[in-house]
Amino acid sequence: MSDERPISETEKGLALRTAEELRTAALSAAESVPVSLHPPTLFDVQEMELNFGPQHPSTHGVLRLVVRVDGEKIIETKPDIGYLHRGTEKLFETETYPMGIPHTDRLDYVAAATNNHAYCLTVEKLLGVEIPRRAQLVRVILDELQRLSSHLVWLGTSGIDLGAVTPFWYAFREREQILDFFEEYCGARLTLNCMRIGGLPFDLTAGWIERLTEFIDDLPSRIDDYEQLLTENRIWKKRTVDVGVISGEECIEWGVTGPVLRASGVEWDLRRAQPYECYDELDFAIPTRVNGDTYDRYVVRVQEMRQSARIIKQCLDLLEPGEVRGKVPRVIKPLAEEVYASIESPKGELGFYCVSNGTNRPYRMHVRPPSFINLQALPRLAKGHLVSDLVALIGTIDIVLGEVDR
Amino acid sequence: MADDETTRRPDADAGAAPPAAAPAAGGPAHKPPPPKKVEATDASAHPWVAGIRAAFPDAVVSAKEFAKQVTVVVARERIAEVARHLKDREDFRYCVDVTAVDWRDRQPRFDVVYHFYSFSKNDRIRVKCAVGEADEVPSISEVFLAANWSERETWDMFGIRFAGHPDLRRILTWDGFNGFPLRKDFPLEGIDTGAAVYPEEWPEGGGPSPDDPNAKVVS
Amino acid sequence: MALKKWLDKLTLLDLFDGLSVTGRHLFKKKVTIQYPEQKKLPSDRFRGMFRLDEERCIKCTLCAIECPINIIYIDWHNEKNAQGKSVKVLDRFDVDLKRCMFCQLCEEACPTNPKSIWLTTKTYEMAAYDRNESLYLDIRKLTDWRAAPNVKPFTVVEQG
Amino acid sequence: MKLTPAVLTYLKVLILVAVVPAIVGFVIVLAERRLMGFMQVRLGPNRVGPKGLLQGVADLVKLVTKEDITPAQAEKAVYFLAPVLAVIPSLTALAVIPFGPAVQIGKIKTPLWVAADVNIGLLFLLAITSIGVYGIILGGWASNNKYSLLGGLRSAAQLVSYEVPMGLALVSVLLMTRSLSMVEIVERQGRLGLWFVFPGLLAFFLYFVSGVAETNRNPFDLPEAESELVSGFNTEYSGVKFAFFFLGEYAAMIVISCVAVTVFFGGWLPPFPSVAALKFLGVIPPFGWFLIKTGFFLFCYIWFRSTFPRYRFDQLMALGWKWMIPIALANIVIVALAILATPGRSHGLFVLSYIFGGLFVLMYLLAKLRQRLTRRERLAAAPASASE
Repeated sequence: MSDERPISETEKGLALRTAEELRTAALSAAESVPVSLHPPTLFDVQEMELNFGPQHPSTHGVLRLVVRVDGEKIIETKPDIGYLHRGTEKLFETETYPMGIPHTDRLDYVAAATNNHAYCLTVEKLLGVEIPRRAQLVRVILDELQRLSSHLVWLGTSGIDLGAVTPFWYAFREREQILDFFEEYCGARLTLNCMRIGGLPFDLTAGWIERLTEFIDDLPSRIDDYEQLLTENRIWKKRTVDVGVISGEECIEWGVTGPVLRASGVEWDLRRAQPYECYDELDFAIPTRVNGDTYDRYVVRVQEMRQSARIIKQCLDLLEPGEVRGKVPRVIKPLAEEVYASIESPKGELGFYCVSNGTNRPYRMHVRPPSFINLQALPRLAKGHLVSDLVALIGTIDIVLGEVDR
Repeated sequence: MADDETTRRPDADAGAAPPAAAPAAGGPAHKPPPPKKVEATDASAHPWVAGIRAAFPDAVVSAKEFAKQVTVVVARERIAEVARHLKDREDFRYCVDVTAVDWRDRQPRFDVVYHFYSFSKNDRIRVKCAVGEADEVPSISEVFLAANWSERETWDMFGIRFAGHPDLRRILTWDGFNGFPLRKDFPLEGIDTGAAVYPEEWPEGGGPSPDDPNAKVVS
Repeated sequence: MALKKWLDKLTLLDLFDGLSVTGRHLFKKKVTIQYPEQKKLPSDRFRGMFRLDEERCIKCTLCAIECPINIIYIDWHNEKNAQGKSVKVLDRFDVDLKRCMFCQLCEEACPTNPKSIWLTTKTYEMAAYDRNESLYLDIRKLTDWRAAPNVKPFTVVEQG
Repeated sequence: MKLTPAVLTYLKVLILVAVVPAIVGFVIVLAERRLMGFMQVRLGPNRVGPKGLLQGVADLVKLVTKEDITPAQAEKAVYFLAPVLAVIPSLTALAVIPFGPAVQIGKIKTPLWVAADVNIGLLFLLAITSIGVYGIILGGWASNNKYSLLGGLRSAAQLVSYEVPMGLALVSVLLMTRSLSMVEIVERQGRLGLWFVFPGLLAFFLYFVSGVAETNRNPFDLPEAESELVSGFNTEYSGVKFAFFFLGEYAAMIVISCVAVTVFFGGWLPPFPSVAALKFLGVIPPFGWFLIKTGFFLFCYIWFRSTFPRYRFDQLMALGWKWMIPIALANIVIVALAILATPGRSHGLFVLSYIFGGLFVLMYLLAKLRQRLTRRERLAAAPASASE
């Protein structure tokens, strides 16, 4: 805990430096990682090409990695993606604006609410509409619940990747409860379709707030349980500390966002940097760590879960009766303009770039998926580690292939 | 973007803004905007745009601002230099995204769209360039490592070549796929690559027989 | 500091801590549901199997228009009823459930009150052996919800 | 037929070969799945038979009736031989385990509860269990699968390096008993009135950790490592051959637990055999005590599996060579000194017990206290955290 000190502006790696310096720094950092972080073996083993996935239990979907290994040491990793490509961006173009929302559920399918939110926010920005305050607060609550559930899935699965099977069950126990809240609110557990352009489809049901308050009050003790299983565990530390170290500057150069960036010491969170909805009124901390290894990413995510619980509590206190759906025309025909809006999804910056041509369908709707961009850094992270670490690293950047392949 | 409504210069249009290359870019030349409606304004005098113009006098084609987002249309040949300028001089260090828009009937046909983010300004800039079907765009993956996959995706989906890209292969579709799915002339229901057999089209237990002229080898 | 670290290390404190968590959970109440015997009651808003009320339906086809994946097929014709008035009669009202993503946009689009097509039937057991037969709902299957035991008629959910 | 010692031995072998697989199938597999389920706030398999008791049978039927696939490029003969090699040594090793004391039948006193009371029991055990690794290596190699090969390689390195600390840990016990016979080891513990776990606390710890590593169980289950190597050496195996690997692994677990009980926990003896107040514990027959103790260690296996993450390959080797072996050597020296430095050659063992036990308890309490204090500090220092 001693290294959780406040980070100054310069340490954030945000000091002005030239592009050339940054790029060379990032590239040389990537180069300077020795091919082997481990001492050479006695025998000169021939290289072998290992096909990792797409049907591999810890690639979190259908990621395929072509890994060149020397014994177990990774020399090169080549991600091969696209097994789950469904042409979502093409689908958006053929449908009216409201009809696009269910498709966003299927991008990052463990965090559907944040996808809905980013999509609606983009279209609202294009239309220039404000949504009612109650809708804003409920959206924030849904976002943070979704962040909790996404991080819980991450915690469980990355635990299993490293051989700790039990945290998975505990994490999923809590996640099921969160999904129950979603089910009660919008009728679905996973593919929520829980936001509409201009607000929300429904108001909260009676008793939802009380039950959620009870759950959120109980949550920190549950998180303590996971932490007791993992945080201090020597095997967990051995598997994660100094595995896949990446600096904040490198993260920025690779376009990596989200908890990975924050674990590398850059205190950048869109909820704070460019507050949307009512995040600017809320009091929450942005957990950061400085080492940028797998363990720090774990700590940052666990701390983020605690902060999410805090945000939800504040929102529940602020909640007042009122409208949940703003004044939006039934047929949405924005100006022939273009707009980009992004939110902090559990994985990083999730953005939608929408080009309208004045009709009721988007002319072009592009998704800026955090998983896709973050996955780019995997070969850099995996270089020089062992096959076992590759599993930890895939887990730690927290990809969802539905979002990578779209 | 960093400036809010009041500090914006809506009609400080000093430079000769050439006509927008894109139908969306610039928007129709409206009169002073009505109070409530959000309209695009010309942003040629925006400091970032002015900075680009100062560095590369022939690069900026047009600039506009909509919903507090600055869009600069630059010449295709200059895009890598502009990106480097933005990163070096303006501190846009984080390349958010690279994508493209297909304006089917326009010449040149495509817009390649870049988003950059500056941590110190806490703001984004959108840079666009118009690209014809046969043109090559200078790759910015030399400037931003992050643009590597995004450019590959743009090549995969639109067939826009990026000159100087280290590894310009298809990324979401498979190698050897024929066609560029996000072009407007690519059918929504896809093309028959022979890779899948749909039950609606083939009888139960059927599928193309070996001597069927429609049968194709899975690529 | 170093001494304390060694103390923790040598006594395997972290490992015992972990063991105590699992050991504690050994005796905790189990949270799983034994499915075929016990069933989870879905919430009031749960989006499940489709139902249609043919009498309420005004054949406006808004649901088919709003469906993002076009799985609702409606045909109708005009007919004179007993009073000699021209009324619309459904020829076909099919929902291709095997492609449905249960987004509820059709229910939202329905202009009648109460809704003529709704998903809040609390039905989630839709597994079938033949997808073309069982998961393709024609008007007969859509409307015989009164006979189905666990299907609720349309209700307005209380809002808090 | 007369119950000559030879016939008796045949009978005992028959029981060991027939009964142990049954125990594995019925009890341990079910217990593992149920207990892991309980620890993971779920019920585990409870459908086959009353309370899921027949799950083992169902598993067996499934494995036997499953199609037995041999990969086309596999080395057929070795591929077939590997599961056999994996299971035979584990079952053989059970021959020297004394499950109970010698019994008076007629005039002769016969070691009824041990199949072969050889005077080099411990040596035999170490020798025979290390053959088990061949099954895994050959299976991994013969499958012609890169993941299996990696699993086999890991297994080779792991099993070879953990044989050493295991052997060294047992050597320190040999110093205490001055005999290699398993029966004699237990009887000496009875005569001393002291289980060897107390003077050999360190040795026991080393032995059990190496034992877990030897049997490829969590946290040392690297050769299998579902999430990394997709079951490693047995990826390509199915049906009966897989069942043999399965059986081999669980039989090895039983052997390790049995040896731990015999060598460190007084075998069939009740706790504290010398304390008069605990004489009533004798109501449970010796074999009962043996089962209870073995069951406890098997439970520990399951407990570890559901709690710990998995080590990495190089860390595992580092642990073995940099920590376990030096500590084991030091432990031998300590035990030898304790025996030599005190008169009577057994008094030192008691002294050692007090030192080890006292030190460990004291240190644990201190560490626990420190943890409590720092946790309170952490909570006090972090008002921003929502955990208050």
